[in-house]
Amino acid sequence: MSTAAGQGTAAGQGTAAGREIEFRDAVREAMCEEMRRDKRVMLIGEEVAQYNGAYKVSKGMLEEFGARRVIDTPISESGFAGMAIGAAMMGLRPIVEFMSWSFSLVAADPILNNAPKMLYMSGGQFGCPIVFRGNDGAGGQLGSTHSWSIEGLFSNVPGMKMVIPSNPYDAKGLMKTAIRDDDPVFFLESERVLSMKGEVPEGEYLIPFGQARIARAGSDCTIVAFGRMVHLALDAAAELEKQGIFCEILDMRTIRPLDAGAIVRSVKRTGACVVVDQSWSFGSPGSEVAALVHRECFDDLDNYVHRVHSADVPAPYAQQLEQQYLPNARRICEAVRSCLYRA
Amino acid sequence: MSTAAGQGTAAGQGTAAGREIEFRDAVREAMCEEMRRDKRVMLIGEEVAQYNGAYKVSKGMLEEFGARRVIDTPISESGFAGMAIGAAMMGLRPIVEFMSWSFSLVAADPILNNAPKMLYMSGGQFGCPIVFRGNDGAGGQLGSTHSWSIEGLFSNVPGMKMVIPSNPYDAKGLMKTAIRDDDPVFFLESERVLSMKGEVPEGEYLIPFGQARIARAGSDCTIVAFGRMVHLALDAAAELEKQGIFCEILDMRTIRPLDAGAIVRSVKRTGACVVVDQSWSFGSPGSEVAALVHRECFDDLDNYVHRVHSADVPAPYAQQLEQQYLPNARRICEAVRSCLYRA
Amino acid sequence: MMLIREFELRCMQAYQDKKIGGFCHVYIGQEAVAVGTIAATEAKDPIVTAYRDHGHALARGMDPKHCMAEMFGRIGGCAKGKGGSMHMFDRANNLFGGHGIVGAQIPLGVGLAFATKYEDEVINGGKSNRVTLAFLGDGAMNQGSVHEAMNLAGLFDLPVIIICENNGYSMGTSISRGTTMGHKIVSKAAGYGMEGVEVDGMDVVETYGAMKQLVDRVRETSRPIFVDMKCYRFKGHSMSDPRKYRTREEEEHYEQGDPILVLKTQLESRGFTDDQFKGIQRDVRAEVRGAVEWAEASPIPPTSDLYRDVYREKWGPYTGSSDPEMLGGAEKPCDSPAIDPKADLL
Amino acid sequence: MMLIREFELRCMQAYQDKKIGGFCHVYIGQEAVAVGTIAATEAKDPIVTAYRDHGHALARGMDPKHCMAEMFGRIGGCAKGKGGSMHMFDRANNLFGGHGIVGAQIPLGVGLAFATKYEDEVINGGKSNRVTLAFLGDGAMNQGSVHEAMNLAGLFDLPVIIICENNGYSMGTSISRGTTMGHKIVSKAAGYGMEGVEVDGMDVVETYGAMKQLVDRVRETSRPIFVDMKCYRFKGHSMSDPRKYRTREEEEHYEQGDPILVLKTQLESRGFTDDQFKGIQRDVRAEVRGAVEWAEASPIPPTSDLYRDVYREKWGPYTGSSDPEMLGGAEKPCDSPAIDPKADLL
Ligand SMILES: Cc1ncc(C[n+]2csc(CCOP(=O)(O)OP(=O)(O)O)c2C)c(N)n1
Ligand SMILES: Cc1ncc(C[n+]2csc(CCOP(=O)(O)OP(=O)(O)O)c2C)c(N)n1
Ligand SMILES: [Mg+2]
Ligand SMILES: [Mg+2]
Repeated sequence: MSTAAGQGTAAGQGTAAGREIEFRDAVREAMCEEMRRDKRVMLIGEEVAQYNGAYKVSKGMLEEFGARRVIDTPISESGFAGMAIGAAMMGLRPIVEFMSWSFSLVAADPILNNAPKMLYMSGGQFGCPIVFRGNDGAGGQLGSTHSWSIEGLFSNVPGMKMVIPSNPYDAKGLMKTAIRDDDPVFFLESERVLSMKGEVPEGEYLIPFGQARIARAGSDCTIVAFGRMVHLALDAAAELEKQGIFCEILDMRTIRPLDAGAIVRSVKRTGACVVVDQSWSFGSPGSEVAALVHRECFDDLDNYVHRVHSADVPAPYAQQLEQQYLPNARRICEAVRSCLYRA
Repeated sequence: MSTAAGQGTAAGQGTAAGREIEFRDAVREAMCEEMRRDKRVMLIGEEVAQYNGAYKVSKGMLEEFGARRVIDTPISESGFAGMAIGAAMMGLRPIVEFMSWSFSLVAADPILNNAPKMLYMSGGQFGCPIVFRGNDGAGGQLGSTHSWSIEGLFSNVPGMKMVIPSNPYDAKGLMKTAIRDDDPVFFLESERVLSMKGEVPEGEYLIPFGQARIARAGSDCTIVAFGRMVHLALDAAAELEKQGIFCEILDMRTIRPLDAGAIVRSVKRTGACVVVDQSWSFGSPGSEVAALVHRECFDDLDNYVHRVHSADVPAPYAQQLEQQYLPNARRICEAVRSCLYRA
Repeated sequence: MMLIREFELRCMQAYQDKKIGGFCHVYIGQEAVAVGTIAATEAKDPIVTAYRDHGHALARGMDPKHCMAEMFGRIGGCAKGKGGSMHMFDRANNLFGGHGIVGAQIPLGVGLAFATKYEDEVINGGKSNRVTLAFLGDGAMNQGSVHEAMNLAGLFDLPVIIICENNGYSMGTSISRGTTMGHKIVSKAAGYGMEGVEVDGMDVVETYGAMKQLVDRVRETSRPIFVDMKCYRFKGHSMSDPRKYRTREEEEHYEQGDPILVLKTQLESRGFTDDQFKGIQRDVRAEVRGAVEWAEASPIPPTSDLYRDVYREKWGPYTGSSDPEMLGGAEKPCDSPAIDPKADLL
Repeated sequence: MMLIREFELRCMQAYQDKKIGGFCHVYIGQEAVAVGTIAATEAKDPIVTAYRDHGHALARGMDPKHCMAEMFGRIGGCAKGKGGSMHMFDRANNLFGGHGIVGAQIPLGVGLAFATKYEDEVINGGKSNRVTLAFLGDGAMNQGSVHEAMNLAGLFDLPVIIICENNGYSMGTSISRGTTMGHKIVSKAAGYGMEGVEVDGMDVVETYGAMKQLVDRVRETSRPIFVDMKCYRFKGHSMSDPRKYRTREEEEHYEQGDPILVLKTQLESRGFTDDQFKGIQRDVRAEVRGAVEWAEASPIPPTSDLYRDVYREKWGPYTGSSDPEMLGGAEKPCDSPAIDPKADLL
């Protein structure tokens, strides 16, 4: 496994200079830069063109690239995902927007049975350079059909890569890597961070897959976090610092490949580990991290890996129930203190 | 959690008396008994009626129950699964056969977004008493689209129960429980055990969910196994016994609910644990078991939980590659020896 | 219709006031569809629809209190605050939910019809003879599961009427941009051997008249029917839609055909007065204001409710279902009912 | 056609001998379809089909050696033994696979057509003008994704011909039992504004003639077309099917119309002799025997191959793609190609 480290200037942590843009702008910028660079890249999905995207991620792209490359579709996820996979087999490099990953279940067969397996089934003849992207995780009282943290379900499947950026800087660099990648990439954006601002250089940069970022250095406990959970972890760490507990936070950036080396190195130093994963607990990235740390840091731990997940129930609509349902900083603090026997 | 134990006379282990029937016959017997008992129960799926089922599980059922209750469908998994869910909301108790769970991906939305959430979303008004059943796991050189171990993917989702019987006796008792259950049940049959014979009483018996069966008692290492993997574990245990290693094998029977109590009690006794799960490793029932044992048996283990899974690649067609791909007794032996530092 | 209109206006206001969360799709402009179609059914006839569901819920007889409380996320909501705007369920009124995944309710609706037919043929030998209405939007016509379900309905001769509320737009996509044969979507039903009927859904009298005939026919023949119900939504797709994809002129054109005004005019020729109209207006205002107040007073669901209704039975960490306030203890869903093979369905 | 027939007979034998594993669906009886349709295309035209794919692979020019070796699970197989009978891929011949999930190949095929059109319009500005053929069975017509894809093809004016190989059965389900309007499935295409054509797929001359026209037309207009290709499969659905769902009389009726015999008769009127026929028969026998021998001699894939072709790039535990023997090093899939925005597609 490659070394961790990652970008020194963590976005969202306010270094002095530099341009600040929203997460959605960062994703768009990556797409636009790549579309300028490579005509094979195109964007397709519901409302991505004329409507500028349901969440305005693709705002203005129709204007720049025209209707041949920024393409509105009907509500036929299975049809247009499959169509884009066929186009990728031919050599195009489609970006497919799911308005929400919650709507990708109707397209589960093409995205799980075709895209990640085409190269293998064809004995290496037909690859599938495609990016599927969209909102992931609970938005805000959207109810149980619309609040999927799809990483809990889909990360089980080999043949694809899975990206879950936590901030604008990473979103741009990871999206550019995703578009250039020759394999299918599932790119998970959280509706709740789309409007978050952060420093993003105008120039070109790529962030490699499989390299976690140390979002905060610390010595007492490693917090492994994915996507938006990084921010909850940062809040919890700030709170814990007041109590003299110093957490190291790993922003994993990608779930497949998972930067196991970074996790192990950090846990070997801190001797404690909490994982924060917004998906349901059973058979999730969180359980994989726990199993990994258990295996690789067997003699380094003073306590078991504590896990913070969404409650093991369908997502409720009512605001107070939803807050109870989702991971939050308080629950992370509790987990860290319990893990350090300081509860 | 409830106590484990389970049926003393483990099927497939040849006690003297009793009728021996095939796994497929046991499933059919359970369905027929329940259909005789309750008119709301019906069977629907591709080729289940006139063709007697693609794997002859429903042989003769059309004859006994007629075309109103044993219903052939077109190849419209999403349509007929959704239809059956609607019927269940009305109060019917449909059994839906997927010719293979591999074909359930085209129906992922109804089975994951509707069935397990209907009760919750409706605030307790509309339940969904339905059984989805079919072949699960690699059949034999069926290639990567047809070889899903769907438990790796679907066990993440709350609101449903998941059953994975290893032998005819359990298949009958668990199927009857599944049909009477008021919640959606995913019932996973392995094509490779369908023809396996075992002792099955003619009379009525139910096997409760969430109670593992001790398929073999032992003192050195606990092997946690699901479905067909139990047989590979038994083979491995027989081999290991020759080397003086005595394994305890837990046949979990259900994945949701998972009999955590049985696992913990056994591991606390043996001090070692190997989990055998035919699905891909990442975020699977296997990782959940590892995380569970890590948490609950933190001070009881001399080594980490060793895991045996299918290789983290799409399923290959070629026979030798497929054998390499799947878990087998040799790999289980290696895992146990390694876990006991006797590799 | 006036109740729905008033209810939806108050929803928009409450949404702006952040009393309603999540997505909220109002029904303003399409009132004649829910009212005209559901009036043509009997109370026993099952209904299922999409996320734009307040109108159907009210037309089916749900108390506006429970509907509003659901959106406020209160325990008094029809789904105890667990469903929200998009998921209105009402067992007592045979409303099998609003559903958020586009198209998903059509297989469910076909399944309801399957169950009522099965009940008649297998369980009680009689003819309870129920007809199911399953609503979807024009954009939903492009979901594959809808087509699978139409084929099943045709194949099994199921007593279901699939009603496409064709308001011409799927979010910002006009039907001609998203749907082939958008000018004549009944042609899609023809591929399933299903009768297709076009109805003016802006005229409640015509809608009722046409639907009454169709419902009666389906009750008789048990053959599915597809209805292209022409209508228009006056507001945005959801609360955050600036409607840039259509012109103000187009909107004004349709606003002239406001179904409430159309009915008013029709009634006026039969002696209906402006005072009577204003009287109704006053009544519905009072009723909806009352609903808002009731909803606001309804308690927030207790934390323990998070873990209820996941499974019917008491099992694992789950404690079974709490009693929905709305159902007033009329039944305890957590009790596993004794099996009576002759039992009627819901 | 005779090559395919002979090839399939040897497959059945090899399957009985357990040299072929998994599922195996032979094409006997339908040869005229693959041959007649594919003959009407140019080599550059992409093709995609379902799991009953040996006929298409051979008609498209795949060497029978590689096709047989694939089924034997050998490294010399077209997919290096990773795909098997249901998954014949041949990049050099623009065959984009047989596909095992019913209906799944139709969105893919529409995507191939999308890409060729995009290539012409966006990438190279020219008109490479390729027409895609996407095959499916009559049973597959009931998969929703097929309908979504037809709508997309119609909406985007894609140069694709969707060919329904209507052999009357989906496993044991006759078309009338599974498909509404089974007697006239072109009516389904009409719902997508798509021209529908019925062709006798038991007559290779008619098939070729009709298809040539259609392919030329689509090349011109870039409008999708749907073909109801009437045919019959002489053998069971797969190798384990006793065919109890149809009568021997029915089978005999269709066997009289064996496409090979039909062509033979047609040719005889033009002077084709029995000796010539036997000569061809001898040739194909020798060729297929040679293919079997070659396949048997081809090595079993090395264990290391299990972990290859999972990802293109070298990453994690994966070592990239091995060189497919079949492609003879003509290209190295594991090399990430340098980006040339003007590059032609496959
Ligand atoms: C499978 C799926 N894809 C996308 C969405 C997002 N979405 C919600 S409503 C909608 C438009 C539906 O339009 P239509 O069916 O015409 O109904 P209307 O809103 O006009 O009532 C879309 C795209 C969804 N909920 N489900
Ligand atoms: C989604 C899905 N459901 C079920 C199957 C199992 N299955 C394989 S072939 C087949 C019948 C297909 O019939 P048809 O489309 O007419 O093709 P034919 O076999 O006649 O060539 C079925 C049900 C599958 N492979 N995929
Ligand atoms: Mg609409
Ligand atoms: Mg067929």
